[in-house]
Amino acid sequence: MKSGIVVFPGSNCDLDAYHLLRDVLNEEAEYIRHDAGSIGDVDLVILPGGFSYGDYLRSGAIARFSRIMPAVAEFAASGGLVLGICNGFQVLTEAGLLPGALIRNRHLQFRCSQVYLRVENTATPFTCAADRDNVLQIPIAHGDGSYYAPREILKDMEEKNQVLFRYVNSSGDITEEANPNGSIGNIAGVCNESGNVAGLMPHPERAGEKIMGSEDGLVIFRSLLQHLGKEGVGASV
Amino acid sequence: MLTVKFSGALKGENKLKWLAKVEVTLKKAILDPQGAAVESSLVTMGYDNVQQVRVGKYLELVLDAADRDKAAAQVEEMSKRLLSNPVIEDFSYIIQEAGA
Amino acid sequence: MLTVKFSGALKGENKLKWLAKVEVTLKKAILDPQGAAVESSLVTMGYDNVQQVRVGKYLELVLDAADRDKAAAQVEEMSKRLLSNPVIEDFSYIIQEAGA
Amino acid sequence: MSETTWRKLGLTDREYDQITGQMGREPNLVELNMYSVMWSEHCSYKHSRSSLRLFPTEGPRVVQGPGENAGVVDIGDGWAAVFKIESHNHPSAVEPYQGAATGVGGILRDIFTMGARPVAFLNSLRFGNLDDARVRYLLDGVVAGIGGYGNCVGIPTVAGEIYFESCYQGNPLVNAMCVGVMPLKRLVLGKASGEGNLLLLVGARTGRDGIHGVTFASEELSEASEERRPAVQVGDPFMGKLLLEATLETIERDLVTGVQDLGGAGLTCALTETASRAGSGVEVDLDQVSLREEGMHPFEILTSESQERMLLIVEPEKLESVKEVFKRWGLKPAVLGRVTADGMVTARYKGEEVVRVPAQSVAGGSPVYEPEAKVPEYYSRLSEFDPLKLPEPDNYGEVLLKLLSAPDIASKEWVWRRYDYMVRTSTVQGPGGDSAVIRLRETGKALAMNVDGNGRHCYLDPYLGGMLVVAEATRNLSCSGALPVGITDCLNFGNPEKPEIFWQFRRCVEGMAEACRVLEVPVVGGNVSFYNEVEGEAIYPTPVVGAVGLLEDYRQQGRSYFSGEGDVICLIGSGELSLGGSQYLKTIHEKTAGKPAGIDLQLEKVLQSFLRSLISKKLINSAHDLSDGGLAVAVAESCLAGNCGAEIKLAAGNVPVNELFGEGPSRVLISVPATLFGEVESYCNEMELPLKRLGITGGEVLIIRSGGDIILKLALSDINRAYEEVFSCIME
Ligand SMILES: Nc1ncnc2c1ncn2[C@@H]1O[C@H](COP(=O)(O)OP(=O)(O)O)[C@@H](O)[C@H]1O
Ligand SMILES: [Mg+2]
Repeated sequence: MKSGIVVFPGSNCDLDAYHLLRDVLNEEAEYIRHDAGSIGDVDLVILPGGFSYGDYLRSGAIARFSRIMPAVAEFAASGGLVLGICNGFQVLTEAGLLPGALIRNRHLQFRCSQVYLRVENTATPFTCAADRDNVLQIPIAHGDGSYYAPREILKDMEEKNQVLFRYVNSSGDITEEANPNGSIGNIAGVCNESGNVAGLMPHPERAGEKIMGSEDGLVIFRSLLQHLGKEGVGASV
Repeated sequence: MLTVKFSGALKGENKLKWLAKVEVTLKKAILDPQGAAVESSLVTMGYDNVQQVRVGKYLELVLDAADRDKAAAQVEEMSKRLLSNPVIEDFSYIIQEAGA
Repeated sequence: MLTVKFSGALKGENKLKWLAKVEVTLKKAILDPQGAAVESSLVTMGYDNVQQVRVGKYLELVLDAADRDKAAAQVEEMSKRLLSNPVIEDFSYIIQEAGA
Repeated sequence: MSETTWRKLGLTDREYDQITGQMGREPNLVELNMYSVMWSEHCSYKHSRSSLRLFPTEGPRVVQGPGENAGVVDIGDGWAAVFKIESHNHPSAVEPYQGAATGVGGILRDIFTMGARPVAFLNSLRFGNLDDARVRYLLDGVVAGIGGYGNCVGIPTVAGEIYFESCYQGNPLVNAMCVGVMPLKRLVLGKASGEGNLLLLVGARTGRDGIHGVTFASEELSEASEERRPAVQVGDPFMGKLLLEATLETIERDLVTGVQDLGGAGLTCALTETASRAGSGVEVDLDQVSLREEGMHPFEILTSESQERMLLIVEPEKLESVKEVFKRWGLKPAVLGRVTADGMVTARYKGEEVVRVPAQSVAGGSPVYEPEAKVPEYYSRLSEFDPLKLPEPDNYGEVLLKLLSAPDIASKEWVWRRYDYMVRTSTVQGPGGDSAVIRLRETGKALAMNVDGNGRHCYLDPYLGGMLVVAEATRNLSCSGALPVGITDCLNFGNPEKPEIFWQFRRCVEGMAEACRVLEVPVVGGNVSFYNEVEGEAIYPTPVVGAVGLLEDYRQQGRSYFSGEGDVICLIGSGELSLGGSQYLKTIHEKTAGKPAGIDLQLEKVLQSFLRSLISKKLINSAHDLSDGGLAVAVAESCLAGNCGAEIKLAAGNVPVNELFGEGPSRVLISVPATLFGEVESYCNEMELPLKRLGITGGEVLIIRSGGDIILKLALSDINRAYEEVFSCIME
């Protein structure tokens, strides 16, 4: 699997994604500059976490007008796999590639901690290696992570199985206390209708080694590998 | 803590509801990194006739007060004490009738 | 990226400077935790006659345009594209003359 | 020039005479302003310089000691650790968010200026009592500001400390530390060398903010401080991140000769210091400085403390390549001028020469004062106090719960969960342990780090307090298995022109220096913050030590908590204990008095090296330093973090309150797998270190016996509640 990690001015988890892919998973990865005109020959585009443009105005609002974004949209439209993590998720919602928006955490504070996630749909390229009953422990680190979508859209998303992850407690129950930021329906991650673009606030790339506290984040990358393996790596290009 | 109670003044019959709109902006001499980022984004988006972008806060609130002057005095005080930090920010406000 | 250039329209002699003031607020249907926090602080400080506090953004910018309508059209467009996110926010603005 | 002019600028008549002497003429107003900021306490260290000379600053690993932007220590494999701590107390007192944020931004620049990649932030904070709404506002703002900057630039904030005492009510302390790493050969210094080389200014535009910020930092806080508000600056972490990446790229590609960040005293400091370090001169054109405001006077341009700016010294052939790197990061350097050989800083403005001053004189010519020192009246009075005369408490469990829920001791998770402590995926031990541990991917080693300070001890006995703080900071590293390789210090004191304050300062430094010598840890940099007073009332003398240690293998860091049933719990080290100046005395009796326990530095040294070898030989499961709250708190903390109970027994015949809550240095609680206990015990005997077997881990309660009687029994869940919940309850 060859990944392209988009680096916006102010991205800061680009290194973490790169490290996980190259050093932990032994997969190919390269950086793509925000002002590049095209994304080149990759199987997966990652929009990493961080504070693109300082998160000024709204998180992701300025980055979504970067020169690379039309190419990302085109890649997505042609079925390419796009994963937005944290700030990357915010950029994807701002760009309209994913539904909804991420607003200020309900408690108004930045929050860095381990959380638990339940995989809600195991039929996507991002989750196909997961077990529906598995509870994943993955950290969050964000100030604007409260997921919101208008009621009609939410209904539509539920019908189309677009909710990928929800915040749960360690036994897998959706509870108020397990919701770290006030997200509607405890939503932690979603995908688009066709399932090839996904975003989540937690950081799977920080949960890839035991010494970091959890390896549960690997499931997302293993899913992608499995999915691509089925189709044949790079077959779509 | 000694707190100033305003409710007393409102117990009378002529208590009215006012809508205050408060704008809080960074003082002119102070760096506004958000404004600068928005400005340069607007320029790259093609709006290169835009200058001097400043980003501040906008607050709306409803309060009970016997008359506009009383409402304004309270909004002024709240703006100084809580809604802005006079060290780095200026504020301005308008008061409108919000109905009973 | 194809960008819309506005500067062309300004090359004429009647180019003027306009000051736009834009208010961006969370849609009414969306919970505003910042507003709630400010409200509860105000109440603890003794201002218990205050309700419905909402916190939004206030932006100021100066732009060149041949006339007020052209300025307004551009501010409208910038607000929709960048300054607000229509999924969660509303905006409103006024345009004033800012001198030459 | 009239005397009111220089006096207003904070210069004494004698200092003005020295200036004219060194210049050979009277300065003009712009030049006088430059002297005023550079000869301020903050920049010139005029009251502290002679004392700082006491610190040992050399050692086999030291590559760069004090004198540069940050200290540099060799950590093997061709790599170096770079670190420094700095205060931002006064700005944080008037604008907590921005004050703290710009403090973080400032220390960050000191690290990457040297060519190092910043890998961690730490901070040390002091506030007044939390029952005051203003204090809560300050704490909340400072924490948000530290997170706001650090999170945005993507460097984890991994450790810190916070204490609350009424002496910090109006004058909080905000000390920020940054640690970076780099290949040794990449080291760049803040020197303007090479005649004809170009001076480039890059980063944020220059505004009127922070003019005379350093003089603000060099005076006591008062009503008038409010009017100094422009001295508060707004940080721009996004710009900080761009500058960081672009600057490191130019250094990696060997495009720059020298780098200097702009901090206190702005361009004036950067120009005069880089020239004076290199023994050169510089010539600049102020019209090239990109300004944020119109109509700025040359003295304003030269003394503005606008954040996020860097000065680079570049060979002319490399100019285009440097510009190209910055351009890719969205930045545009301005060529201000060039390096000369005449030793002068010359500045032109609108075609006219407005400054021509000797660089050495402005940057290093200030007088050095040997202030008078006098033992304060309180000293002997307080040290006579005997805490053991107080009645023995009748419920030790209640006392422990009270201590655990005292804001000084209680869990600070409410604070550190607001910091991204995981970004860069190298934090193998985050906040909450004895020290934080950051792995180095490139070498497989790790750096352990922490900050420590204890104002109460230093107030009661500054010499002893100074030794204790160095001992504790390094002991914490050793508890993680790391070898201390260097420290940086921030000396927070009152007004040094008062003999009692200077006595505190001098004695603290002497104590710290002595401990550094015996423990063989060099001081490689630091900062002095004087005038921490509000209306004549000084803070406790508060030296803060940031310590950095080296672990040969990142997978081998020691843990500070119990991790299994049936381990033997022991106390190793000194038996000297005291309730003087203890947390017990403060929290339970609201008293700060008595004599803290003394320290045997030789024993401390043996203890620390013993600990490191226990950990590297994998003989123990945990090691936790005994500090505030003594043995009882240390045991409770070890239980909580590992969610594992314990049963321990105190020797009969001792005073339980002293055994449980008394504090003393050189004491560490360890837990040893039962099968290894014999080995540890004989090893300990061999090293002639006292070892006391206390009990055993396991269960879900903490039980403490004295002789045969249970004197304390608490469920872990109750301990946990006391420890975890207080902070969020107070703050929300
Ligand atoms: N307490 C101290 N201990 C050791 N070195 C110190 C101390 N205070 C200041 N220094 C050293 O003096 C020099 C000047 O400090 P400072 O003006 O704070 O540097 P900068 O302007 O880069 O922040 C630095 O090299 C610093 O390390
Ligand atoms: Mg510096």
